[in-house]
Amino acid sequence: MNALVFALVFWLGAWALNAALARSRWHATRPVRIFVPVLFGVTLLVLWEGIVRGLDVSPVILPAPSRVAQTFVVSTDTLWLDFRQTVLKGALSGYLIGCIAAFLTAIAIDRSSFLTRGLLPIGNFVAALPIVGIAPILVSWFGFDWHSKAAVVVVMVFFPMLVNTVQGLRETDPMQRDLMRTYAAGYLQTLVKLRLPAAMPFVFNGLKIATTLALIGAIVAEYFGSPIYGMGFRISTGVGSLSIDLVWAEIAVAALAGTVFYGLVAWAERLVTFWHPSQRG
Amino acid sequence: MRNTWPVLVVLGAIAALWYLAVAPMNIRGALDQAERAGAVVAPETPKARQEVSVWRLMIDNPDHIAAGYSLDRPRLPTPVQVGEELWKSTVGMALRGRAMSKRSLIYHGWVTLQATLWGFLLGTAVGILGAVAIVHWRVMDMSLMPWAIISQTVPIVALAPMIIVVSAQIGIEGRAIPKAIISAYLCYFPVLVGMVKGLRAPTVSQIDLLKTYNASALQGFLKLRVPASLPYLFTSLKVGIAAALVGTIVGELPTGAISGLGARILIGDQFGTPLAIWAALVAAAILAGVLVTLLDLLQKITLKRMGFRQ
Amino acid sequence: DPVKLQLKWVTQAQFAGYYVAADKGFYEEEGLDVTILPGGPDIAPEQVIAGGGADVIVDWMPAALAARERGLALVNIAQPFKRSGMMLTCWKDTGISKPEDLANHTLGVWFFGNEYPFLSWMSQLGISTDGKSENGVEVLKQGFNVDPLLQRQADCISTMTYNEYWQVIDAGVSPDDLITFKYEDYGVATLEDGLYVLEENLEDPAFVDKMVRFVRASMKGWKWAEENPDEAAMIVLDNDQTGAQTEKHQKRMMGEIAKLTSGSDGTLDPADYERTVRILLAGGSDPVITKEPQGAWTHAITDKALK
Amino acid sequence: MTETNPVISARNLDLVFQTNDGPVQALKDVALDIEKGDFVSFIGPSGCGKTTFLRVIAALEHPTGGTVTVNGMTPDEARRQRAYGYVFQAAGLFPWRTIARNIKLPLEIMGFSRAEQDERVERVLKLVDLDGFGEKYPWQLSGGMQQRASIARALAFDADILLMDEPFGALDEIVRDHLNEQLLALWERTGKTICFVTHSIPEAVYLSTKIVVMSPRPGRITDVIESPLPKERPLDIRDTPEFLEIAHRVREGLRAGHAYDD
Amino acid sequence: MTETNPVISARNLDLVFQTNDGPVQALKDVALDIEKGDFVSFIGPSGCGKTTFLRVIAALEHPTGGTVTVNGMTPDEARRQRAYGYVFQAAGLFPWRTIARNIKLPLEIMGFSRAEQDERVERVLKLVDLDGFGEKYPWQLSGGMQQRASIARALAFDADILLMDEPFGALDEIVRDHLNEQLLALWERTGKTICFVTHSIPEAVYLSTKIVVMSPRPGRITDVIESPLPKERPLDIRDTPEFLEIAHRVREGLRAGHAYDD
Ligand SMILES: Nc1ncnc2c1ncn2[C@@H]1O[C@H](COP(=O)(O)OP(=O)(O)OP(=O)(O)O)[C@@H](O)[C@H]1O
Ligand SMILES: Nc1ncnc2c1ncn2[C@@H]1O[C@H](COP(=O)(O)OP(=O)(O)OP(=O)(O)O)[C@@H](O)[C@H]1O
Ligand SMILES: [Mg+2]
Ligand SMILES: [Mg+2]
Repeated sequence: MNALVFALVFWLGAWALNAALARSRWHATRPVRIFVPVLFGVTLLVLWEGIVRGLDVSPVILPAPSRVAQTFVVSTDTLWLDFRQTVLKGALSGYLIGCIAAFLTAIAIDRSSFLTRGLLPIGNFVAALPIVGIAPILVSWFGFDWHSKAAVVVVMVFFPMLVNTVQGLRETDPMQRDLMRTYAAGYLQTLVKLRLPAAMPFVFNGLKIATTLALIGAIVAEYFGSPIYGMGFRISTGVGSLSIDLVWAEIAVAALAGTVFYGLVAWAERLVTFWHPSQRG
Repeated sequence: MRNTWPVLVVLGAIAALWYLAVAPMNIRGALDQAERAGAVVAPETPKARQEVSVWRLMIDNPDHIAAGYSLDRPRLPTPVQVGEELWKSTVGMALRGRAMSKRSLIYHGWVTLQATLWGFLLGTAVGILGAVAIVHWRVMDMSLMPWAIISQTVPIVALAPMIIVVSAQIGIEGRAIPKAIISAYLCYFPVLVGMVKGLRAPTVSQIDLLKTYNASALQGFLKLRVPASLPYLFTSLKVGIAAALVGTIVGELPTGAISGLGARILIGDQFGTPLAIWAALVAAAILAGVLVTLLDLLQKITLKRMGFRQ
Repeated sequence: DPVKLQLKWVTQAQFAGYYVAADKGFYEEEGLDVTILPGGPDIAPEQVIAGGGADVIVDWMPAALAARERGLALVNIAQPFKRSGMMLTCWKDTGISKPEDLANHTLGVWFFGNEYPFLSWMSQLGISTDGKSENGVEVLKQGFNVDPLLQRQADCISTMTYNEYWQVIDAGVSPDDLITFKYEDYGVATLEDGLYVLEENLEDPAFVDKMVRFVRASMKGWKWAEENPDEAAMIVLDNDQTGAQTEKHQKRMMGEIAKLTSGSDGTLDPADYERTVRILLAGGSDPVITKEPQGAWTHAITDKALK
Repeated sequence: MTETNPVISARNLDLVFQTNDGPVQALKDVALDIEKGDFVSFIGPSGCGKTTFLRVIAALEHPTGGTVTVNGMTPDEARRQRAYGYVFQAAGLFPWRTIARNIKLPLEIMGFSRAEQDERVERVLKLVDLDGFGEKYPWQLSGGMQQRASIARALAFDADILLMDEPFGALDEIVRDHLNEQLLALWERTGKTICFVTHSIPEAVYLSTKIVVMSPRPGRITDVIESPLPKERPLDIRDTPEFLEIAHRVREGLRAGHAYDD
Repeated sequence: MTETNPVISARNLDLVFQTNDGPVQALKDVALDIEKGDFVSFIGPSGCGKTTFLRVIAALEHPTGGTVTVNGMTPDEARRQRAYGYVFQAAGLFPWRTIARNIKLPLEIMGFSRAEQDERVERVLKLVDLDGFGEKYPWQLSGGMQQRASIARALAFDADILLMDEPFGALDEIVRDHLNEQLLALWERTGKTICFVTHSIPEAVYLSTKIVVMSPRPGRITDVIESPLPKERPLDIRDTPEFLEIAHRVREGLRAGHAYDD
């Protein structure tokens, strides 16, 4: 019980501190902007630890974060192996192939307004579909190794990326296009100098959506068959063998990888679309 | 409706490609079948055929290509096969008065739909409340927003079994609620992001205008922020319901195996009946299409009645 | 009295006894209100019972003992399955004719608790599972179907005598093209579907009494199912919520299951238990369990139930 | 113009914004009295603090030095008494409300009765020549009509003071002339005190009884010109020598203050 | 103004847009000759077709009737020969390019050499008083500076004809005056032919050698006023009687065409 009380007190204290910081005049400074969410995350962990200890929750149901951390440290080898298999091989390669293919397709169909008009509604529709469902089919097509995982990721990221890119390519305002016409600029020149840069905010929007899809896709696909390593493999078998702490360690890796991945894309976005009002803030 | 014609053409092209792809995808299966039936194929043994590309096989055994279009367990079924299976398990069942039998996709679609709708309601509620909190309190904005993004990087599939166990421990029976929770987990995020954008849509001068009227915070919220956010809300609701459906199906994949479209996909995989998987996939697609279209309609009507220009 | 039974897998004839007992009113006769919870690929019955989601679970002994070593005190109270139905099914044309030939091939294995017998078998054979080599096999985590074999992504896959093997046959493969290795035949069979409860619950006489009645009714169901396999299969089919099971398949499965349950009255044979433990302890570098389990089974329930 | 008690009175007004690039002095040492019934125009280069001054009067910004009183109260008190109507550069009508309901917005917030609301909407719509357009949505109206609707909205709750920040900036010259005429007529009819920001010299001269010329960075008043023009002003007045003379003086004032660095 | 061969010549020009609500006649029976070195202003109520006319000259729209020639060619041919620079109402700079690279844009497209590009950017930046701002991004500049940059961009490739569509519409009067002066100086220095759309009567009169007054729906030319003002025009010229007289004539022309229905 003590642990729970401590956690609650910690939570209240941290929240009060955060509230005070947010109201203070330093709220816009960089350290505070980083500190506040971090403290919030720490609070969540403390609360979790407090609940598990205070209420004596069985570790096969919900292990305490401290225990997960221990497992994490002990099994870094396994985690790294799985990370390489699922994130680097499955998710990342699928992500790259899918996004590049969608990007090129978008540019290719963009020349024909007929194709664009035909593909865009379909792309929008497919982007709204529960594509994860095709995982078993692709696993049976492409085998057990990471290729099938990459294939699932390719299909999952393709349509959101396609739709966003096509939208972006149409996003130039008529005045800018007219300007290029008065220069008698060719198709390629207009594409490179006007439409691609103008499309970048949309492209990055697609890239960001795709990051989370990529991880989900790669992990779910491993549920339908995999070699005997990989994050999805470890998670699904971990539940079976009651190594729930290892499962949580994998979840932590996934969340970490996802966050870093997303962060990288967001960082690239800042670099590339520095000129966009949303980035100038 | 100027898009109808191009869409039809593109759909036609996709169907044609699909048909073409069936031949190479199924040639091995067709040859195995033919060999067992006693026909002579080249190369003769399955093991030898493993070493040969599908194109080679198609060239060497042109007579057997057609068989690939009517396999029982095709790697890639034809659209017609999928359509037939879908028809059989939906309308066919309904015609025999067994629309809600366990063998009917209508029943499984209904199960999935229920969980999706509950998840959607829950996710929307959480998303909207979160957005209101974020817009009104800076602490919330600073501490919650980054975690909302991080929450979406957690592989929800991994949590699914645990959510079931934990909810069982709290005394929640059945799979419906855990599925709804998973579905809400994916659904709340787009709603949250859209609503934050929407609630912040009013311009400074609109907010100032209300200040000159000495309007209270509540009045400002109801008369300005809420109506201004509606177009954003609907847009994100459409994304949200699609995400909710994905969540339900993901929730049904590893944890269900009982009922629902996700379970059908899983069972279809387990028993090696690809047609069942495809039919369930198409049913899920139709469900998604219907849900999004309904919301789209609702959006059009509401915004029109509210006077937003189309 | 309410009883919640968590199955290890989806509704199928493998669990016919329980469905028969429920359908034929055997549970009712004992004053029990039994809810049967089907399992699924990612439902761990051990976790469900730990979370209080079930009173009793159907589990394989390796998984149960592993859980016990992880601190979840499961106790076997009855063992309706006498024999193991697990086997490895291989293509003959891969040149495999005896277990030693498995080396340098790709094998599909189920995980989720089912891998333990396989791992100890391999370690007995001295074959490593780290990848294809002179002295090692490549292991795939097999999905839930037999496609890996049919599409030759694997040379061998795990099958149950009552289920997956027939899927292979149903796919048009002639039994002559296949070679099978039954775990039972190689002395590496571990005990399959048994009934397990939490140790702490057995201190409660009311619970024990409930279990006694439950086991009695369940075994009655099993015996009925053995005698009336076709009808039992239909009962199972009626209870299948997925609507994916077929009559033909379930009837055949019931026939095979009957072979496994016949010869057991529900009482655990300590010799079988000893063998299972021995196999598991011999799990090579990464044994399933590291020490002899204590108190992992009891005859207390079956003794009362079957008198 | 017989009162001696100024409606708005600013003394030594200072306002410094703290920005990321350091402090920006938007207003410096501004002193001004506005009498009841005055039509005061503020003119000056972009960024000189015209908007800021209006916002200070409306209590939307708080001065960092000096004092302002509105009807003898602080701006905040005056705001709470709903002493003024504010008209922004863009019409700023809510697109989801009809014109009538847009005009009702302040009335709802201030708690007028249903009947009173309807009655007032009716009245102000007539005042700005928009009767019959109450049920239209903003986007169904031209820019000029929208701007008139936003003036009607500011008039609806009978504030004594009207603060208008470049209300006609986005309109073309002909429409603008027309609205200027109407605004003058309205001012005469209602006797309100009007503070009016504009960039157009002719507009300022044509409308005002008093023209305040401001200089940029830090925003300061460089000239206050009392107009000798009669209250009755046909559009043609703009071609008279008096008019041109005032316009010239305003332009000179502006030019002087304009450190050319835009 | 001694040439007799018009640079731009329109005969019986008709342009009908097909819209969802039926056809809109944007231009009807427009005839106009523009000589080399002319500074022609187009003025008229909103929607009268000024922009459309400029776009026809630039081959961005195609007339549905009549003919236009630019330097004796069709507009399309002239476009391909890069005969004109177009300055839009908004500056329309690409936000991802610095000012210098924005100005380089047409030069890159037209295939000028690296050295030539740099040299020209240097020169036009000076011409519009922006030297030293080349490395800034558009959003780091004020509206007036952006507008000057966009003029620099149009000047960079030395087209003979400059088409300007309300280039100063969004700026305040002082900045506008200043840019007007600079534009006049530039026109004098370079001898370009300029077509200039504006809503401001004083601006039109101040700048032009020829003022084209248009009436709306269908867009038609109602008056073409040759300005008797000298080429040398200090800003004060706007207070002279000649100036006022032309302004008056323009206003009357506008008023006549303005069916008051806003
Ligand atoms: N909220 C603010 N924070 C920081 N600086 C501000 C703020 N509001 C205005 N300023 C600065 O104060 C100065 C005066 O601005 P203000 O808007 O009053 O000018 P203005 O005369 O209305 O200009 P314009 O004619 O362009 O509307 C400007 O330099 C502006 O950049
Ligand atoms: N692409 C188009 N499609 C249909 N109608 C158009 C199009 N462009 C312009 N119009 C119509 O043609 C008429 C003339 O438009 P134009 O833009 O030339 O007017 P303008 O004189 O430039 O007006 P403003 O002063 O507002 O810029 C208007 O009625 C307009 O609605
Ligand atoms: Mg201002
Ligand atoms: Mg125009």
